[in-house]
Order: sequence, then C-alpha cells, then structure tokens
Amino acid sequence: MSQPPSPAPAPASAASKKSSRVVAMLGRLAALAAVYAFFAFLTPGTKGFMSDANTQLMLQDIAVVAMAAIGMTIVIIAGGIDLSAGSTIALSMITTAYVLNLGPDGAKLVLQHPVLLPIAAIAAAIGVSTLIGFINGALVTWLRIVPFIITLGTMQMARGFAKLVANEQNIYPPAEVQDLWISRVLDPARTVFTWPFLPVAVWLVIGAAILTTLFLRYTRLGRHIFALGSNEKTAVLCGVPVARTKILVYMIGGLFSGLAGVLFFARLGSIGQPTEAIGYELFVIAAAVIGGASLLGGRGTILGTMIGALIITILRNGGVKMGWPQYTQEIVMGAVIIVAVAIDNLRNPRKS
Amino acid sequence: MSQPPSPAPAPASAASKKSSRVVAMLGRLAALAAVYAFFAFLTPGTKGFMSDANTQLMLQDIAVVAMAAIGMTIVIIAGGIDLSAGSTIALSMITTAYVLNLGPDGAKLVLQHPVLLPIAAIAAAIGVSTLIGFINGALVTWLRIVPFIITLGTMQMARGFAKLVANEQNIYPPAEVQDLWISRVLDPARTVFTWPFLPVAVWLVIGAAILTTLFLRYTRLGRHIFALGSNEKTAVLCGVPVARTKILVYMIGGLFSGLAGVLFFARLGSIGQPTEAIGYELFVIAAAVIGGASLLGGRGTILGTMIGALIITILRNGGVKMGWPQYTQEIVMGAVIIVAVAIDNLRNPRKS
Amino acid sequence: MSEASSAGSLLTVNGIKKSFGPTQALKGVDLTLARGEVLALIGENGAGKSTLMKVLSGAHASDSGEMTLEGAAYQPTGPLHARGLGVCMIYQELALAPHLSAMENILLGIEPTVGPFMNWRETRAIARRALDEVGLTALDPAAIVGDLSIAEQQLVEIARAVAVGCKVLVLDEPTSSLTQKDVQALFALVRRLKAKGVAIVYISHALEEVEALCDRFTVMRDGETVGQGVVGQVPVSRIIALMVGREVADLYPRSPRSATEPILELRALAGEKFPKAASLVLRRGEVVGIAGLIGSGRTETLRALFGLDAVAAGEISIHGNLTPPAGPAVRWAQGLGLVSEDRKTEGLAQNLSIAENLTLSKLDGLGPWRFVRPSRQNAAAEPWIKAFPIKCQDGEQPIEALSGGNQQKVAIARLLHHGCDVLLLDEPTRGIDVGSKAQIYAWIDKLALGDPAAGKAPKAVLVVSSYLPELLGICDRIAVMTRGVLGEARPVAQWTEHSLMLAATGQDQRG
Amino acid sequence: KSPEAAAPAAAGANPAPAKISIAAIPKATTHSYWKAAEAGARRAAAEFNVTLEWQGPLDDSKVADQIGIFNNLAASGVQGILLSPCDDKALAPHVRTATKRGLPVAIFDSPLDGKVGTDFINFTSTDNKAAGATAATTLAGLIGTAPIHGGQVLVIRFTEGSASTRLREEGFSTALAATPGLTIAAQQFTDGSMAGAQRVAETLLGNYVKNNKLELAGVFASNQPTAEGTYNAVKALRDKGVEVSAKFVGFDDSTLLIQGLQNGVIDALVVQDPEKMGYLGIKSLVDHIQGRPVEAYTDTGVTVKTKANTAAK
Ligand SMILES: Nc1ncnc2c1ncn2[C@@H]1O[C@H](COP(=O)(O)OP(=O)(O)OP(=O)(O)O)[C@@H](O)[C@H]1O
Ligand SMILES: Nc1ncnc2c1ncn2[C@@H]1O[C@H](COP(=O)(O)OP(=O)(O)OP(=O)(O)O)[C@@H](O)[C@H]1O
Ligand SMILES: [Mg+2]
Ligand SMILES: [Mg+2]
Repeated sequence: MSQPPSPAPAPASAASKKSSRVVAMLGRLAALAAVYAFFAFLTPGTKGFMSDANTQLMLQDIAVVAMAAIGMTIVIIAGGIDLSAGSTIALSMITTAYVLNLGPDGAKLVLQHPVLLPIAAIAAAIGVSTLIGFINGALVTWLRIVPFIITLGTMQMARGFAKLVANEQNIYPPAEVQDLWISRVLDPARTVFTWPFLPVAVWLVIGAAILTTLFLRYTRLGRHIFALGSNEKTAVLCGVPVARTKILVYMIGGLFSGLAGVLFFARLGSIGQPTEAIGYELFVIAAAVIGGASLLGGRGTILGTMIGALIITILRNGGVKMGWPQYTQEIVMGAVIIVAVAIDNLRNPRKS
Repeated sequence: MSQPPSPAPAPASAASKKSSRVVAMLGRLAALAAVYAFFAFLTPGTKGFMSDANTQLMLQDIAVVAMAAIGMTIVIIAGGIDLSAGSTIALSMITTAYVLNLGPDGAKLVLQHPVLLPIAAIAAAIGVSTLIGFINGALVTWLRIVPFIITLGTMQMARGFAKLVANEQNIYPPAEVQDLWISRVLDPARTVFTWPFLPVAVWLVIGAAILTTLFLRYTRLGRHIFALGSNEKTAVLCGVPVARTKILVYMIGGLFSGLAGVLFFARLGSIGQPTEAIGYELFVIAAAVIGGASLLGGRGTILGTMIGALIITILRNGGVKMGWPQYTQEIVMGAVIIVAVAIDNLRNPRKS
Repeated sequence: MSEASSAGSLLTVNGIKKSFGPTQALKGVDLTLARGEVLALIGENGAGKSTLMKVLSGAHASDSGEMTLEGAAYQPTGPLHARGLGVCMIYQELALAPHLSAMENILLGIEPTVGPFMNWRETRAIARRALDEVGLTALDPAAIVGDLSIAEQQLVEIARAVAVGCKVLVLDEPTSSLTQKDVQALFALVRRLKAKGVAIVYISHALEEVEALCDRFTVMRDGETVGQGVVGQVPVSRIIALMVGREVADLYPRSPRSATEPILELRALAGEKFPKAASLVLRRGEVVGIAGLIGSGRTETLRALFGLDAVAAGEISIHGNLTPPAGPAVRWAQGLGLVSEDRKTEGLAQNLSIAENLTLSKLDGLGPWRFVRPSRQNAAAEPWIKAFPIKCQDGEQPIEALSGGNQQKVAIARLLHHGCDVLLLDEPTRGIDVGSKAQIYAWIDKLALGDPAAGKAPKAVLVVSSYLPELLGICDRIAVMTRGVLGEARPVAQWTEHSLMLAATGQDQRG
Repeated sequence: KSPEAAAPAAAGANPAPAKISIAAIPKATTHSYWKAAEAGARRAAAEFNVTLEWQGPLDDSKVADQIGIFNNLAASGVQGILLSPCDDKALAPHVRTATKRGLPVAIFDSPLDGKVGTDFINFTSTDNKAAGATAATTLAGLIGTAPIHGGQVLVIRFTEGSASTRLREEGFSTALAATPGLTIAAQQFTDGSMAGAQRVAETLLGNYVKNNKLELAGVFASNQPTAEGTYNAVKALRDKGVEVSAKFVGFDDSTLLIQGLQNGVIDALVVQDPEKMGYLGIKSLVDHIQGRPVEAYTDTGVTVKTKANTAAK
C-alpha cells in the first residue's frame, strides 16, 4: 500500500515561511535604521549623534541591556518570563564589588591578587546570579506557579539580598580597582583594550550573542528549549527532560543577568550600587519582544533581540541628545514599544 | 434508542466543588490571620501592632493598594494584565492636583468653588485614568498584542504625561485644599467623616468591593468578563461582544487606578507627585494573585484580592514596626508572595 | 411556517466561496437542507466542511455566494445573529468556558436580563429545560463545566443550541471524543430533535455513523461539493471513492503474521485513580487493541505505562526485564513510543516544523556529540515524509499548516524515526479522513509484519480506540477495559461489536 | 532675588558677543531643590551670555542614566559642563576623561572623587557632613538641655544608595552622639519616595505613642521627599490629638515644608542654597573658560529656617 501522495494541497510553503522570517528581520532592521536616521537627521553637526564618540557611548550603553536581554530571550523562547532580572543585575554588581572589597582596610586582597581576585569576583557574581536563576527555575517547575509570580517574588528577594550584602550602602572597592582589567571592560578612556570603535564589553556581547544563537540552533538543549516553549506537553511526551531544561533555562537567564551585572559594575566606575537597575527587566523584556520574541513561547531570535536593544538604546540616547525632557522621552519610548511590536505583528499575525 | 445518558461519571460534584472554593477562601483568611498573629505576637505591648492607631494606619495604607487591586482583579479575570496601573495612579494624582491648582496665584478657583472644584478634579482624574484604560483596551483589542506589552508601553507614556502635566515637579495646591473634603478621605484625624475606626477611604474601598463583587456576579457584563477570561474563542462564537467587553474591562481597570490615585493624593496630604507609585502595579497584581486570581484568566474574587491586599499591607507595616531593615522586609515580602500562591495552588492544582 | 419552506428546503446554499489568503477553502459550494432531515456532510480532512459550516453559522463571512433560510435571504453577521435566526453549530473543538456554570454556558451571549442584571431564575429555568431535553436530567445547571466529562460537556453545548430553539443544528464531528454508548445517546438525541423538525447537518468521518443516522449525504472535496445522494442507495465504496477521488481497495489490511516473544508485560498495573488493574502481554509481531467506554481508563493505562502519569502499583516488564516506574525519556530509551490521543494540545508542537516534531524524541545522531544540525534533521524526516506519505512542501513546514491526517502521520512517524519496538497508539485515527486512515492502517499492518528481507524485525502495536470496526479490522487480539480494569485479551475472532459493547458496559459474563 | 537685575550690567562689562555653551547636569529634575538650582544657573547664564542646556536623570538613584547623559553632552560640543554627580565614584572616570580631552567640568552640590583642579576645575556645594551636624545641633538646641522622653530621636533616612544623604545622616548621628542626653531611638531607610517615607514614619512614630503622647524628643528627616513624608506623618499625629512635644528638624525646603514651619509642625529646616550653587557653578565655568582663576572649593553653606525667620509664602 504505498500509493503515491496525492498532489500537495498545502500552499503555505516552507520557502515562503522562511523568506517571511527574513522579511520580518529586515523589517526590524529597517525600524532600527529609521530610528537611527531620525536622530541623525535631527541632531546634525556639532551635537554629532553620529559621531564616533557618541556611537561608542551608545554601544557601551547597550552592552548591559543587551547582555541581560540574551538571557531573557532564551527564557521567553522557553515560554517563561524573568521579572527578577533587574534585581539579579544589582545583586551581581554588589557581589562583584563585595569580593573586590574583601580583606582588612589597609590590605585589601585585591591589591595582593590584582588578576586573581577580579576573576573570583566575577565567578562569585555569576555564581550567585545563576543560583537565583536556579531558584526561579526550580520553583517554577516544582510549584507549578506561573513564572510571573515566582520571579516577582524572587525579584523582591534578590533586591533584599543585594542590600544585605552591600550593608545598605554603596560598596566602593579601593581606588586601585579602577585600574584593574575588570574595570576597563567598559571604560571609554581605556583604548588599550578596545579595537577602534568597539569597547571590550560590546565584543563580549557580540560573542555571547553568536554563541547563544549557535547554541539555540545547533544543540539538543537549544532545540529542546524551543520545543518546551512551543508546547510543553509535547516536550514531556517526547521525553524531553522538561524539569531539567526549564531549570537550566532560568539558570541561563540568571547567568546573563549576572554578566550584565558585572558590566554594570564596570560601567558605574567600579562601584556596587544596591538600588540600581530597578525596573531594568522591563526594558530587557521590551528589547526581546521588539526583536520578535513571543511572550507565548516558542519564538524569538538573539539577532532580533539585539536589534530591539539597539532601538531602545538609540531612543534613550537620541532623546537625551535632542534635549528632550524626560517626559517626552518616556512618551516616545512607550509609543515606540507598542508601534514596533504592532508592526512586527502585522507581518506575522499569528504571533500573539 | 433513547437510553438515558450514562450515569454521571464525574464524582467531583458541583456541591463539593463549591465547598472547595469556600475552603480555599478560608485558607486565605487563615493565611491572613497567621500573618497578623505573627506580628501581633512579636510586637506585643509596647509597639502596639494591634493598637487601634496602628490598625487605622494599616487601613489607610491598604486603601490605595486595595482600590487599584479591585480594578486589576477584573482585568486579570478577563485574562489580561495592566502594568500601567502605577503610572495611571500617578497621572490621576497629578490631574487632581493640577485642577485644584487652576487659576491665577491670588485667586485659585478652588477657593471660589470649594465644593465644586474638587468634584471637577476627581472627575478629571478619573476621566483621564479611564482614558488610559480605554487606550489599553483598544490597543489590546485592535492590535492583538499581548497586554503585557501594550500596558508596558502605556506605563511609560502615562508616566511621561504625569510629568508633563506636573511640569516636572511636585504640585502643591493651595494650603486651603487640605481642609477640603477631598483631602479628608484619608485623614485619620477627621473623625467627623469617619465612623469609629474606619477612615472614609476604607469605606469607599469596602463599598467598591461590594459593588464590584455584585457586578461580577450578577450582571451580564460581569459574567461576560468571566467568559472572556475563561475561553475567549467561545465568547466570540457565542456572540459576546468581546471587543467591547475587553475595552470596558481595561477602562474599569483604569477607573480604579484613577480612584486609587485620588486616594493617594489625599494620603500624601493633597500633593501631586509625578514620580510616586512607581512599581505599584506589581504589588497590586501580587494582591490579586495571592487572593486567588489566575493570571491565565477566568478566576478571581474581589474578596480574595482584599485579603491579598491586607496580607501585603500587614507585612509592610509589621516589618517596619519590628524595625526590620528594608532588605529583610523585601526578602520576607518576596518569600510570602511565593509561599501564599504556592499554598493556594496546592489546594487547587488546576489553577496555573 | 412560511409556505416556501414547508415545500422542503429550509436552507439553501448557493455558490459559496471563501479564501484565507492564498488558500481557497471553498470554491463554490451548493447545499440544500430540509426541515426534519439529517444531512451528512462528508469529505477528507481539509475538504472545507468546517469552513462551510462556519460560514453557515456566521463565524466566517463568505466571499461570494448566497444563502436562504426559510425562503428569505440569509446573511448572518455573526454567530449571535445566526443563533438568533435559529442556526446553531457545535464545533469540532468544544467551545465552552470551563470556569463558568452549565447554565451560563448554555445562555452565553443571550442571557436573560433585568436591566444590566442577570435574571438567574430564568437563566436556570431555560437551562433546566434545555438540559432535560438533551438528556442531562440529573445535572445541576449551576455545575461548573470544567468539572464535567467530555460527553456531558458536549451535551451542554447541544443544550446551548436547543435553548434557542434552533431550526438548523450543525454537529461537526461530534463523536470524535465519545465512546459507543455516548454515541448512542447522542444519536437518540439527534433523532428526537429531528422528530421535532430540526434540520441537522452531521459532519463525520465515520461512514457507519452516517449510515445509522443520516437521511442524505453531501460529499465535499477540495472546497467543492462533488456528489450527493440518499443514504442506503449508494454503496459505501462509491462514497469513499467520491471523497478520496479514487478507489480504496481494502480499508483494513491484515497480512498473515505470527506473534513471537513477549516484549511488553503489564501485571496489575494501577495508577493513582485509573487504571485499577491492567494486565496484558504484548508480543512482537502482533496488534492488540483496547476497547472500552469513555473514562474507563484506557488512556491513563498508556500514560501510566509511559511515565506520563504516576504508577501506584503493579509491574511492568519490557523485553522480559522487570522495570520500575519511569518517565517518558526512559520509556523511549527502552523502545516504547506513544502517540497521544490529543494531537493538537499534546501530540505535536503546532508551531514547530515537521522535521522538528518528527525528530524531537531522538535528536542524537543528527550531529556530533550533543549538537544538532538542522540540515540533518530535515534529511532524517525526508524518508518518512516520502514513505507515509505526508502531504507537505518539505520538512521545514510548520505542523499547523498540515491537515489532521497528515499531522497524525507525523506523530506516528516520530515512533518510527525513533526506532521503537512497541507502538502505543491512542485513538490513532480520531478525526481523520478515510484516505489517511487507510494509509495509517496499512502502516500498522506493515510494522507488525516486519520485513525480514530488509532486516526489519516485526514490531508490537497496542491500539486504544473507541471505534470498534477499526479495532476488529486491524487487531489480532482485543482486550476490553471496564472501569479501570483491563479484561483478558482474546483473539479478534472471538469478538463482535456487540460482545465488545457488552464487555465494555460490564455486562459480559464470560470474562 | 532678581536674576534679571544683574544682567544688563554684566553685559556691559562683558562685551564679548560670542556665546558660551555650557551644559548643566543635576542629579534629579523633579524636586523644587533642583528647580532652584536651575534658576540660579539660568540667572548666571543670562548674566554671562551663556547658552545653557539643563538635563538630568529622573532621580538621584539613576546613576547609569546620568553617566549616559554626561557622556552624551560631553560629546555634543559644549564648552563646559556643570555636574552634580549621582555617585561620587561612578562619574569620576567619565569626568576625568572629559577633562583630559580638554572639556572643563565643574562639580556642584554633590562630591566627586578625584583631585580638584586636576580632574575637574572646582567644587561648589554644601558640606553635607557639616550640614548634618548643623541639623543635629539645631535639634539639640530646640530640645534644650533637659531632654524629655529620654532624649530619644527618630531618624528617617533616604534610600540606601545616596551618598549625600548618607553623609548628612552620618554627620547628624556623629554630632548627636556627642550631645549629652540625646540618643537615636531608631532609624530606617525608605524607598526614596514621599509615600514610602510617610508610611515608614507613621509606623515608626506609632511605636512611641503612649497614652496619647509621642514619647520622643526629636525627629530628623534627611532630604526633601523624606521630610515631606515625615511631615505628613507627624501632622497626622497632631491632628489626631496626640501630644507631640518632640522637635522636628527637616532638611531642604519646599512649599509643603515651609507650610510645615508656618503651622508649627516643623521646628526647623536646614536649607541648602541650590540657587547659589547653580549660579556660582556656572560663573566659575565661565571664569575658567575666559581664563580667570577659580576657587577650588566653595561652601555655599546652609541656613536654618525657622518660623521666626521665614516669611509665609
Ligand atoms: N482560519 C483559517 N485560516 C487559513 N486557512 C484555513 C482556516 N480555516 C481553514 N483553513 C483551510 O481551509 C481548508 C478547509 O479546512 P476545513 O477545516 O474546513 O476542513 P474540514 O473539511 O473541516 O477538515 P477536517 O475533516 O480535518 O475537519 C484547509 O485547507 C484549511 O487549512
Ligand atoms: N483532563 C482530565 N481532568 C480530570 N479528569 C480526567 C481528565 N481526563 C480524563 N479524566 C478522567 O479520568 C478517567 C479516565 O479517563 P481516560 O481518558 O483515561 O479514559 P479513556 O478510556 O482513555 O477514555 P477516552 O475514550 O477519552 O480516551 C475518567 O474518569 C475521566 O473522566
Ligand atoms: Mg473540520
Ligand atoms: Mg483516551
């Protein structure tokens, strides 16, 4: 009984599907270009929105948001959400500062181990952040509560722990820390470590973006994450280790928030600020969604998220450069988030 | 062939189901009692957690959160979410202050119309908030974008408008405003307007809670809201005016945020503060969810939400009373949110 | 009663066309329907039956064409309007609000009100009458719908139509999740409605049902009506040929095959609620069926075995080795594979591609170490797409673009890609047209037979089905599950539909 | 105060027609404190023929935002920047970089790490530690030598991450500890908002109400929103009929706080002079750009406002 298949009736061809995805990404790039051109046009000459200096600034600015957004994209693809990202960034920043500040006043450990201790600090920061991610994942998996609520809880808790570790104040590691390599990753003045134009942190983000793109596309875990976000029941049925995958996903989310926290630490001139990055998660989520990720899971790309993060950063930078008052910036930002997602949706109405 | 239908196999009878809902509500009440008892036990005598004065304080504190939470519960029951609640509260507060501040310096309109102008101010505040709600609903309905993103956008925009109207600073209406009825709704000292023990604002909340409970239970629109949250497709097929219902739901959400903003205005001693109530929406959502509302829609009660709001307020008050540092309060708050929802879920595993 | 309609045709449909973007779902459909008749609407998956009925019931607007109801032009502006005019539809996927009560669901959108308030007394009264009419006399109208069984839920939906005094009732594959007994109750209800003069459009893939219930039939293929006739006057084979566009020789192929060593043994397997005791021996080279009523616990037996539900007691042996309860990953590794009864929400991830769905359970070998190369993934899917055959452009097409039958083939192909020895198929042909069914039966036969020449050992197949002719047609042995207890698996020759029904209802004295 | 009064005279003295472009970056934009600083800066701008761009972050906790604003403006071609850093360490490297590139930066209001004269041109501010101490001595003076209620003082603090208020609070605590008979009964951070301060103050004050008497000798709140929230809390107690004999010293002023002075709820406000800071900040930049020497450090001082020395608004 191996009859030939009757003529294929399905007209929604794979080719058109794939090309429509390319079109969507081109659309996002066009939106990015439009936003960029808008500010480039309105602030010509001296204000130099397009100047190298300003571009470098924006790139530094984007580094933190983009790094966290990579993790958030993975969480969103898996059908989750992580409201604790902002607090985790703060906790990571504080942990870095705390470790660099270890030792009695006169003889900070960091002075004795100028290379080693920063590594330990970063390891600790990332460890703690990944632990927060683990807690998120474990609670989401075991308590079967929507991630919105779980991460709303851990958002509070991580913030509390950041303040606890920081002893309710900013942590200022010894001044010498500002000369260490850890502080240079985002320092615009240290061209030593930057290839013309791009600060080290931006290279880190680019590297992470490429790695995670490959990870999502070419590893079994990556495919499992898409399957999980697309249909959790199917994933269970097919023997995907759903609990483990979910926990790993939130751990990855925490890890990237942790990396973002380290970048934030450097960006703030090597201090730990427990009250920083409040509400950051919303920008991070917005970046991912503008980039085409679906809050219903199963959809999203790192490239798209990077474009989303760029759009948001350009808006913030351009608004300041134009001398817009805060309220104008906020109104424009809100409108752009909605419009960007709406346009993306028009092209792909099945999304939400 | 007219056999009787097979004997109903579902043993989970309607009666036992109903009683299980009562049990769940009792469970929430027990949680409330436990939290209350905890602080009552730990702060005996001297600190007077249970004193009338402190109870009154807590009730004043709860009024704002609870009022906004009523609207949020309705939005959540309908399967939505409203992240713009905090900003809308601020916008409403600013609008109230702005209208009360109208007229040239020497002759504020409010002095000429001490009864009328506050009414106009409240009408304006509620009008503006309901308009924000309308925009939320309309965009969610017409753009078919998840409400998380739409209201994330309008959250930014409403905040921007609040600052714009406030001219980027606090609005202090003339001192005489503090003696007007609008300012007394939360003033514990004005026992004229308070029945022993409860401030006017609390009565307002109780009234609103009863009305909305009846509204949800006994009106057609109320039942449509449940139907919409329970199964939107079905609602569409059955001819429920889904677009209109959805828009109305967000308008109701905006309306209650607006009312909460007016209470906030009174609470702050008749001041308009454009940067207040940042992040409030998260507490409001937490109150609804602790009270048994499901972020997946179709489930939630105003009574439960009131209990949730009480639990959150008691935690905040008790923590301060105990002299806990901020971080301890935050850690406990986060943990309690998770634990409360987890316990609620154990009783009702189908929830999420 | 207008004069035009009493002549016979209550509803006429002329030249209805409907496109979804590039897909032309309806290319000009004609239909007539008389008062008090049951019209069967049949055709392959994707023929356009549901779309036509959605146009009829106002859920979709047609692009062109016209309809008349009782002689007057009929242009429903929406489902509510259609319902008001007496045209109601019961959808393939039940359309109920699970959090609401039965009475609210019945009157959703047309609630009796006093001002803005619900008139609960009247709501309850109307719902009570409607529920009585559909036979749910014992059901409290205030019962929450999410707590009801599927059959009850469906009756609540029909009650929704009855409550508005419908003139035309459309039932879209109403039996796809009911067992024989509930089907009989449903038939009785349909006949009662028919006797009252209601015109019924009955969409089904089960021709036996059509024969048992319907007066006339209309066949659709690729968005067009390709034939009609009076039931009983046209041979079934002719109807099938009309549907498929070709002759189907033998629906239930059964090659001579011999069972060898046992691969799977269940001894008094019990889950938390269901099953209570399931014992069974499944051998290589045989197809064993499980029959039973809805809610008898057949699905849950498979789920417990496969590690999707908890096991409370009992033993499982695979390849002769006792194995403790374990999750799906372990079961896949042991050579078991499950096709879920719920294709849409469990079986397949709708927005992933065919290749991804097909290879999801076994991604190794598609790249070095734990890597997966999408090109290898597509390449792995290709032979199955050809062999089954699965109608599609290529393996990268998302599942949601496929018709039900082709989706089901992907779900089954997943087990073959994985190389399973034991195929657990839960309602493998639910909601699937005859053509696809025949292909799936052929595959089951082919797999149980094996191909020693090509070095392919015979497999063992366990089929759960509520469709008795199918079980009798393809199985070597059949066991019946009654209230969570699995009876002895007896050779198919010892069963008839009647004896299976008796056993399922617990009236079988032999077991 | 008449900003315009000086302008014609200055224009006459300064015939150079070329406008100087200067950017000023406050720590926050919403509070009236910063409005006053802006007014001072604009007065100076008008006087010295300066185009002034005034841009700041939402509030003083948004350090990263401020860094962005600073770098943006630094790259936009202005001739000088007047900055009030949200954080003394965080902004330092950015300011240093700008200075190295030849862009003069003057610091006002809040300190910045680094060497005055090398890393930035000068620093114009209130000495926060001293100001905190002033608040403590003012409070001690109000309470008198025989403190009631065991000399207990309640301190409502601003948020955890703010350096200037921390210095102020530390200055206050140190000075209070040195005052015999006075002790700090309790202190709490708040979330930085007025409502948050009000909630914490209400609740903590409630701990000391016995027999309708507030058993505290004094209350201190360390900046505008904190003092406003605390004011509301204390006023509510009084309105309720609780006997409040505690002296209340706040920091900064606003319409509401002045009202508090007038109605006697607040006994004293330690007030900085942001208008002067803004004015002197711009002036020093202009001087620097035009090659005149500038003072490395200017304390604009604080004044203690009481009902007696404050006219009703
Ligand atoms: N909303 C829609 N958007 C796009 N295409 C659709 C939509 N609904 C149906 N179609 C397409 O229209 C065609 C007819 O589908 P329809 O559901 O009417 O078939 P059917 O005969 O009911 O099939 P089945 O027996 O599987 O239920 C199919 O090709 C289907 O993919
Ligand atoms: N989603 C569910 N929620 C609650 N109870 C359920 C659910 N699904 C099934 N049940 C109950 O579990 C029992 C066994 O159902 P199960 O689906 O295993 O039976 P089945 O014989 O496989 O029936 P079917 O013909 O539907 O496949 C029944 O009592 C049924 O009502
Ligand atoms: Mg169909
Ligand atoms: Mg089943």
